[in-house]
Amino acid sequence: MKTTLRDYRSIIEPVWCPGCGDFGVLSALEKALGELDIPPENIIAVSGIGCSGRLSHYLNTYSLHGTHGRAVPLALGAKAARPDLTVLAMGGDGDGLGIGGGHIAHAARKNVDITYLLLDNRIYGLTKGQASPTTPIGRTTKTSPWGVYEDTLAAIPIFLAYDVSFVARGASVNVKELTGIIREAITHRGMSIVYVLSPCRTFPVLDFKAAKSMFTPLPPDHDRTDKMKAMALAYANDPMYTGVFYEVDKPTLNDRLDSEVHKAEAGLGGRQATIEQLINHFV
Amino acid sequence: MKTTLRDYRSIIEPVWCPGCGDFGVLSALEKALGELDIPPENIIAVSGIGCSGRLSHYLNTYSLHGTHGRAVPLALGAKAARPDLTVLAMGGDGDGLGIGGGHIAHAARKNVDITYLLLDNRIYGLTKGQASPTTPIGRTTKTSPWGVYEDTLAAIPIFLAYDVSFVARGASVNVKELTGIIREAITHRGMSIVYVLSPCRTFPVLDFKAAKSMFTPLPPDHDRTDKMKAMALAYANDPMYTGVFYEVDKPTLNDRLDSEVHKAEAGLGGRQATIEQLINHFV
Amino acid sequence: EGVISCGELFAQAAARTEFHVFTYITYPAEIRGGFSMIQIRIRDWTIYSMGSAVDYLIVFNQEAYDRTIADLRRGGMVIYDPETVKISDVPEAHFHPVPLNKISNEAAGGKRGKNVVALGLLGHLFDMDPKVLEKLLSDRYGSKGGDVVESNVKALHAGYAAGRDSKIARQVHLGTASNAKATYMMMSGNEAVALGAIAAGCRFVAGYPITPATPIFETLTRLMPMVGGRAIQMEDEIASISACIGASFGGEKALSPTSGPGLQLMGEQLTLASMLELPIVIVDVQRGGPSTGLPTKTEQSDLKFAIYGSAGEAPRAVLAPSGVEDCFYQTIRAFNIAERYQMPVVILTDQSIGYRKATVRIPNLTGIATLDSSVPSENVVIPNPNRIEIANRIEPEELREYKRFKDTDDGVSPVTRPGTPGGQYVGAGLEHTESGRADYSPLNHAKMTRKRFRKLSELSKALENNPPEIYGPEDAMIGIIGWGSTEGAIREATYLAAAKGIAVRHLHPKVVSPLPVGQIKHFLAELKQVLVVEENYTGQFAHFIKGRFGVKPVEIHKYEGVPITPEEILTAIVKVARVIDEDNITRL
Amino acid sequence: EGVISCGELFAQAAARTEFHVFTYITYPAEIRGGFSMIQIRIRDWTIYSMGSAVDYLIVFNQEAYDRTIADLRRGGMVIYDPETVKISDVPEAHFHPVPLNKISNEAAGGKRGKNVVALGLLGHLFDMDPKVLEKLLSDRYGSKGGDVVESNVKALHAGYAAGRDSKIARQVHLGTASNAKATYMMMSGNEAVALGAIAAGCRFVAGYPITPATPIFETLTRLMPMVGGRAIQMEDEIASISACIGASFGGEKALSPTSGPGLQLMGEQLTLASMLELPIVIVDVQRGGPSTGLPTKTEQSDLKFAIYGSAGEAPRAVLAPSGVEDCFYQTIRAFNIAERYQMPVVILTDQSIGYRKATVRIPNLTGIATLDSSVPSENVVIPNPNRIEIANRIEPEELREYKRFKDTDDGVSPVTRPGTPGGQYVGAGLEHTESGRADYSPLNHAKMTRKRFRKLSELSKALENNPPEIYGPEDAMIGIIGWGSTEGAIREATYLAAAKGIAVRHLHPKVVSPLPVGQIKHFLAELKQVLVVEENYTGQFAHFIKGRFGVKPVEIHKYEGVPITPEEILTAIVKVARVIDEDNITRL
Ligand SMILES: Cc1ncc(C[n+]2csc(CCOP(=O)(O)OP(=O)(O)O)c2C)c(N)n1
Ligand SMILES: Cc1ncc(C[n+]2csc(CCOP(=O)(O)OP(=O)(O)O)c2C)c(N)n1
Ligand code: SF4
Ligand code: SF4
Ligand SMILES: [Mg+2]
Ligand SMILES: [Mg+2]
Repeated sequence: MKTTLRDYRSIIEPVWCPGCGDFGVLSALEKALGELDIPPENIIAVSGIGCSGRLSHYLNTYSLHGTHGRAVPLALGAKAARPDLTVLAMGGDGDGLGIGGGHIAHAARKNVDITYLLLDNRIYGLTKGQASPTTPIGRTTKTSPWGVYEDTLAAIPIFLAYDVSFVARGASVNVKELTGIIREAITHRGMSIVYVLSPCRTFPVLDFKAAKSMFTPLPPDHDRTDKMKAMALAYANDPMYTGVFYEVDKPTLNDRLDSEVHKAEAGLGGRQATIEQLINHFV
Repeated sequence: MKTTLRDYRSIIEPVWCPGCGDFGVLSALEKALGELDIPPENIIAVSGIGCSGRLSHYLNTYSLHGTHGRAVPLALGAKAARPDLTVLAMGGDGDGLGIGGGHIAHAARKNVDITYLLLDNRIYGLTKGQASPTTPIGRTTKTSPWGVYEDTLAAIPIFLAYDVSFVARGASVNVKELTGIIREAITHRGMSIVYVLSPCRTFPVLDFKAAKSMFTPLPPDHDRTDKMKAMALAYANDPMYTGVFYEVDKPTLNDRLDSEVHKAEAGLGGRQATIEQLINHFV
Repeated sequence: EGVISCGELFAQAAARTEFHVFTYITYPAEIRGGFSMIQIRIRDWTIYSMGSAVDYLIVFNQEAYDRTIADLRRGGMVIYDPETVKISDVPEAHFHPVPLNKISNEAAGGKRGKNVVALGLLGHLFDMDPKVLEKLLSDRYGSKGGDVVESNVKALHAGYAAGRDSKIARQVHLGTASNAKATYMMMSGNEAVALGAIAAGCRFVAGYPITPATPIFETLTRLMPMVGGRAIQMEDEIASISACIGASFGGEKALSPTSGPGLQLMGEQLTLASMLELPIVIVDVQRGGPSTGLPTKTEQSDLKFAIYGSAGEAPRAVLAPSGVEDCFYQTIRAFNIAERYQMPVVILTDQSIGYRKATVRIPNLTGIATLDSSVPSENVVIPNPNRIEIANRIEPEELREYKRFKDTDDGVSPVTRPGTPGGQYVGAGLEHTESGRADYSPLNHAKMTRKRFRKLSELSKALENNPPEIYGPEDAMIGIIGWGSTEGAIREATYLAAAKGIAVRHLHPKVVSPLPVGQIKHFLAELKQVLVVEENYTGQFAHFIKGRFGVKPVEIHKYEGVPITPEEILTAIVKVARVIDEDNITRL
Repeated sequence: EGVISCGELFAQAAARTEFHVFTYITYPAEIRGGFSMIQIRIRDWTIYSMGSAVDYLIVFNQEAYDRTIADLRRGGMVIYDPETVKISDVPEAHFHPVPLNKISNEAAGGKRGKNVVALGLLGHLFDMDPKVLEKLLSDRYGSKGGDVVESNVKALHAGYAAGRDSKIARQVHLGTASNAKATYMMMSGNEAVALGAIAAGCRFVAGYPITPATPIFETLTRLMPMVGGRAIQMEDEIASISACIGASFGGEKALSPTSGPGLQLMGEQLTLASMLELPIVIVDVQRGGPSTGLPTKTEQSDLKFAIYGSAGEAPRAVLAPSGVEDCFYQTIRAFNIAERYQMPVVILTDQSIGYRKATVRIPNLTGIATLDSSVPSENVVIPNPNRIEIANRIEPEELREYKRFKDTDDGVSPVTRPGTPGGQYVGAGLEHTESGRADYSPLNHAKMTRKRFRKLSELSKALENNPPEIYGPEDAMIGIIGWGSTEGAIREATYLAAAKGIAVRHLHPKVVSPLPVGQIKHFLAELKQVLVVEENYTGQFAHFIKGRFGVKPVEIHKYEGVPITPEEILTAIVKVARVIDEDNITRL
C-alpha cells in the first residue's frame, strides 16, 4: 500500500527553535521519501550530533543518532551490511565539515550508496553559537570574539575533488526544489551529498531574508558530467547556484564487495567455502 | 657562520631498505635547508608514523616523531607557539591522506606557515604492504588479496580545493628538481605542501624504472595563480607533471593571531592587560 | 526565557554587596524547550553547597513551576506571573502573583525586559540599594548603547514598584554596595579555570566546543589576545590536543578544555605526551554519560578513565577542584605539576561547578612569581598553589652530554627549548634511549618505564609535604572522603550532623591521582566507619580507597545528573551513626 | 632474511607429522635492520610455553648470532654460515659450519633459496621424511608455478645432502606423515581469531592495519569473500569501529581488530556501542606501550584501559585468550556474549600469541549450531565456547508494545532488525527512555544506568556456571593467578616446581571483566600465598585481585617486551616456598 507523508514522521515533537531552517529540510525529506514511496521500515537514518543531528529522531525510520562527526562511516557500515535498505546520513556543518570531514573522501572512494544531507547554518547551533568551518571570516561568534580569522571552507569544490558521485546544493527556504534534489539523490546509485543551506534563527549568521534571494537554480544547460564546469559554478557566490552540480556513474561499494565474493566463489567452483574448507587452509 | 650539509644530518643511521625512495627526499631536504642556510636549531621537524615518518630521526633538528596521522596539527601548534622557527611536517600517504586527511583542510584555512612533505609510495610500507588511499585500483596487496576496490584518491586536486596556499608535486627520483621545489616551499609564507612520489623498493607499487620516465616538469608558462588550470594539469596522469601547481599569497596563521592581539591591545590603550585588569572583568 | 540572566545579575549584585553567593544553573541541551532554573543562595559567610530546599521561587512558566515547586521549603515564597502560570495549592507557601510580562511590556515595551523586572522585584524583596543594580545594568549593557541601559533601568524600577505595590514583605537586608575596593569576583568554575590558566602563565589554548566545557574556551578566546596569548579553535579534539603538544614541544604552556567524549578522542595523544614527557593540561568538565549521554547534567563518572585512559602504561596526574574558587588554584597547580614533572595533567571538574557562579576572593597575585624558563631542575620546588612553578628548560652552557631523557634520581630530565643551539633532540612516541634514539631492547624498555613512573612516585612523595586538610573533630568515629564538586555538600552535611550531635570528619583530596596515601591512612586510622561520597554509579573513587587501603567504606552514589545534597548525605550519616550506636559506642 | 619462513615451514611440517609445535617469532619494526628470530619447540604431547633455553640454533647473520647465543642450552647445537657469521667460543656447544649461501647459490641459483636449504638441514637433523617437506613446498609454492617448486625442492635436497656431508648426528626422529586425516591445524593466534570470528557467524569486518594485529585483518580480507562476507579497509580506527556499529545496527555480527593506539581512537565509539546496546567485538592485540612504544614486542599493559577506557559508565566485557588455540574459542565466546548481552566485547590478546604459530586441534564444528537471528531472548542460553549464541532479534508478531530499551529482569531488551515493519526505533547516544526517546530526567538516567549494568551482573552470574578450571593439587599452599598469554609459562612453571617438590595450583580466568568472583574466592580460600603473574609494570591485574578480594599477592611483573619464562616464574615460586617453609609449614 502507498505510504502517506505521516508515515515518515515519528511521534517525537521537534525541539528546534521556532522557524529553524531545519524544519524545511525535514519536510522536504519526508516529501521526497513519500514520492519515492519507500516503506519507512526499509530506511536507516544515521545522524551526527548537532541541532541538525536531531533530524533522525523525527523520522519514523530505523534511526541511529550517533556521535559527533561519524554519521558517514556509521551509515557506510549499515549500507555495506544491508544492501537491501535505503541508508541516509545527516548532520551539520561542524559535524560533517569539521570533526567528520576526514571521512567523506574515503566514503567517496568506495562510492557507498548512501545519501548524505549536510545541513549548513554556518554556525555551531546546538552548542549555542561558536564558529564553524563555514562561518564567514571576520564574523564575531562566541569563540571568535575578535572575529573569525580562518578562511571559509569551500564545501562543494572539495566534494567534487573527492569525486563524490552525486553533488548537489539546496536551500531549506526552497522546500519544493529541495524535495526534488533529495529525491534525485536517493535515486542515484552511489554516494550522494545534498549540501543544504539551512539558516539558524537563534544565531543568524546566514540571514533568512538574504537566503530567500541569494539562490538561483543552476543554468538548465549545465552538464552534470563536466566536473571542471561544476567546480567553476560552485565557486560562484553571487548568485549562489542550487541544484545538481555533478553526477557520475560508478560501481557502488556493494557492487565492489559483491564482485569480491564472485571472484572468491569462482575459485571455489562457484560455491561459498564451508568452514571445513577454510580449516584446510591451515592444515 | 654558514651551515654545511652535514649540519642537517643526525648521527642516526637510516633503517630504510637499501634503495628506498625516501633517501632521495632526505637528501633533497638537507640540500634545500643548506641552500637556505637555516640553522638546524631553528628548525622543528614533525613527522607521522610510517617508514617516511622516520625522516625526522635523521635530521639534526628539534624533531618530534608523533603518532599516526597527526603531523599537521602537531606542527601547527609548534608554529603558532614559535613563529620564530621554521616548522616542517612530514609523513606518508597513509599517514597524511588516510588517517590524517581530515586535518589538512583546516590547517589550510588557517594558512599556518609550515611546509608539509607528503611522501607517497602508494602503499603502507612500515606495516609491510597494505593498500593505501593511493594504491591503484585492482592492485593486490596484503589487505586487498582480491584487488583494491576503492578508487584512487586525487591528492593535488583536493589540496587545491582546500586552497592550500602552495601546492607542488615532486619525485624522489629527481633529487635536484625536488631540492628546488622544497626550497621554494619553505620560502613561501603560509602553508605549503610538497607532494613527493617516493617509490618503495620492498613493495614496489610505484615502479622505479617507470618513475624515472613518468614525470615531466610543468609547462614553463604555467600560471601558478590559476587554480582551475592547476586543477586540470593535476588530473593529467601521462605525463604526470612535477613542479609548483599553485601559489597564492594570504595572511599566515601567525599574522592572523597577531592581528587579534593588536585588536585586543587597541582596546587597552595599546598595552597588554595585566591580570588585575582581567580580574576586573569578573567584579 | 531570561530566567538565568536575571539570576546571574542578582547574584552578581549581591556579590558586589560583599555577600557570598552560590548559584546552581541547569538548562536544557536543546536550544528551545526543556526548562531551566537558577537557584541562588546568599549568606554573609562562606557557602558550601546548594542545600536542597528553596526559599524563594520566581517562575516565568508552567514547566518551571511544576518541576520546582516540590523543592520549596515549608513556608517558602513563590512569585509567579498569573498570565503564564497556574499555581497548585501548597500548604504554608506564600504565593504572590506579579504580572511580569505585562509590567515588562509597559515599562520596557516588550517581554524581553521581564527578567530585569524580576531583578527589581528581588531588589525590593532583599532591600537592595537600587544604585547597585543600576550600576550593574549599565556595566552589563553599557556597550549596547544608552537607550538599552535606559529601558533596562526603567524595567528595574518597575520591578521595585511592583514589589512595593504587591505588598511583599521585605526579607533579609542585603544593604548597599561597599565603597571599599572589591574583594570578590563573581565567576563560574569554567571562568575560574580560564583565569587560573592565564595566572599560571599559560598563553596557548587550542580547543573545540563541547558542553559543558565550552565556556572555558570561549573565555580564553576573549582573554588570551589581551595578554598576548594565542587561542585557536581546531577542527576536533584530536587536533586540539595535538596543537597543544606541538606548542609544548616549542616551549609554551598549553591547555585544552573538553568533556568526556572529547577526552576519549584525546586519549592517544594524551598518551603521546606522557611518552614525550611534555607538560600539557587538559580540563575535563564532566557531564552525564556514557556517550553523548546528558550533556547539560553533572556527573563524576570520568575518574577511572582520566586515570587509566591510556593504552600501555603512561604516567599522568589527575586533579579535581572542589569548588568554583578551587578551580582557579588547582588549575595553577596543574600547570605547576605538569611543568615540574614533564607530564600531562588532567583537571576533572564537572557541569555543576563549571556553570555555577560563586564569589571568589580576589587572589593575592603578588604571591605568584612570574614565569622564568631558564632555571635547571635542581632549583625547581614542589608545586604550591600560591606560586607559579618553574619550567626546567636548560641553557646552552648546560648542554655538555645533554640527554633529553636522562634517567635521573627524580626521573625528571633536562629539556631544551627549540632554538637553543646544540640542544636538538628527537622526541619520539616510540620507546627510546635516554638520548632519544628508538630502541626496543628489553632492558632499555624496563629502564625507561621505571624512569617515567619514578616521576609519579616523586610527585606523590611531594604531595605528602602539603597534604589535604582534615576537617571536623579529632575524636569523630565517622569520616567522609569525597572528591571534586561534592565538597560543599559534604561539609554542610557534617555541620547538620554536628547539630544532631554526630561528630564527622571530612577529607577531600584535590589530587586524586596519585593519591596522598599517608594522609588518607592517617585519616582512616582513627575511624570506626568511613563513607565515600561520589556522583557516579559504580563507585569509582571507592574502588581506589578499598583497593589501596583495604577498608570497607559505606558507599554513597548519586547518579541522577544533579548534585548530591547535604540532606542526602546526612541521611546516610545518621544511618551509619545508628549502627555504630547499636554496637554501643557512646555517641560524642 | 628468510629465517622466519624457514622456521614456519619446518614447524608446519612437524605439525603434519602429528607432533605438537610451538613457535615464538620476533621481528624488527623496521623493514630492514634490527633482527628477527624464530624458536621452535616440538613435542609429542601438548606444549605450554617456549621455555627459556634453545637446543638448536640456525643463524644466518652475525646480529642474530650475537643476540641469541646466550640463550643456547649447555651442550646445544649451532649451525651457522661461516661466510656471514663469526662464532665466539662457547663451552660445551657443538658448532657446525654450513655454507648456506653457497649451497643455495649452487642449488637454487641465488641466496633466496637459503631458507629452504636450512629447511632440508633441519629435515636431516630430525630425520624427517623428505616427502613431507616436498609436499609442503608444493602446497606453498604451487601457485607460483612448477619451476619455483622445482628450484625449492632442489634447495631442499641440497640441504639434506649438506646435513649428511657435514656428518651432523641425527637427533629425535620426527618420522613420516601420518596417513590418517589431519587432526591439527598449524596457525598463529591472529589466524585463530580470524577463523573463530567466521565460525562464530561474523560476516563483517572493518579494520585498519596496525602491528601486531594486522594479520587478523589480512586473513579476514582473504577469507570473508569466500564465505560471502564483507571485509572493508577504512581510513582509520574511528571509521572502522563506526562501520562495525553501523553493521551491527543493521543486524550483522561485526568485528574490528586493532592494537593499543587504535583502541584508544576507538574509545568514543566503543562507549557509543554500550549506550546503543549493540553487540560488536573488538580485538586488541597488545604490544609494548605506551604510545607507539614497541610495536613488535609483547606486553599485557592494556588491561585497565580495555576495562575502564570509557568516559561515563558504559558496560562492556573483556576476554583474554590464553594461547593460540584458545584464541579460536574465546573469539566465538566473545561474539556469544556480545549478542547475548547486547554490549561490546573486547578481546585482549598480545603480540606473543598473535604471531606465535602452534598446532590447534581441528574443532568439532558439528557441536557449533548455526546462526539464527529470530529467537527471542528467553531462548538464549548462557554462552559456552562450543555453541554459537543466538541473537535475540524479534519478529513482527512480537512487536506489541515494543520498547527497544525495555527495562527487563536481565537488562537485555528486545531488538528489531531494520526492515522489520513496525519495529522502527531511535538508537541514540543521548540518554533515553525505554522506548528510545531522549530524556535527561534524574530518575530515568538512574533507571537506565542500572538497566545497562544489570546485564553485566547477569553475565558474571552466568560465568559462575562454567567457572575457569583450577589446575594443580588440591592441597597446595601456593597458588598462581594469571591472565592471557602467560598461561603456558605458568603451567610449565608449576610442573618444574612439582619436580622440586613444591605443590602449586593455577587459576587462569579467560573472562577478565567481569571476573568469576566465586571461583577466585574459592581458589584463594585454601592458599597460604597467592602469586599474580603478568607482563606489565604497574600490576594491573593484581590491582583487581587486591581491591576485590582483599589479599596481598606476591606480584610478578615482567615489562621487557618479551614473554615471561617458566624459569623466571619458578624462581619466584621457590622464594615464596622458602618463606612459607621458614614459617615452618612442612612442604608437600
Ligand atoms: C566529540 C565531541 N566533541 C564536541 C561535541 C559538542 N558538540 C555537539 S554538537 C557540536 C557542533 C554543532 O554544530 P553543527 O555540526 O554545525 O550542527 P548544528 O547544531 O549547527 O546543526 C559540537 C561541537 C560533541 N558532542 N562531541
Ligand atoms: C593509530 C594507529 N593506527 C595504525 C598504526 C599502524 N601504522 C603504522 S604506519 C602505518 C601506515 C604507513 O603507511 P604510510 O603512512 O603510507 O607510510 P609509509 O610507511 O608508506 O612511508 C600504519 C597503518 C599506528 N601506528 N597508529
Ligand atoms: S539554534 Fe539554530 S539551528 Fe539550532 S534549533 Fe535553534 S534555530 Fe535551529
Ligand atoms: S618498506 Fe618501502 S618505504 Fe619502507 S623503508 Fe623499505 S623501501 Fe622504504
Ligand atoms: Mg551548524
Ligand atoms: Mg606509504
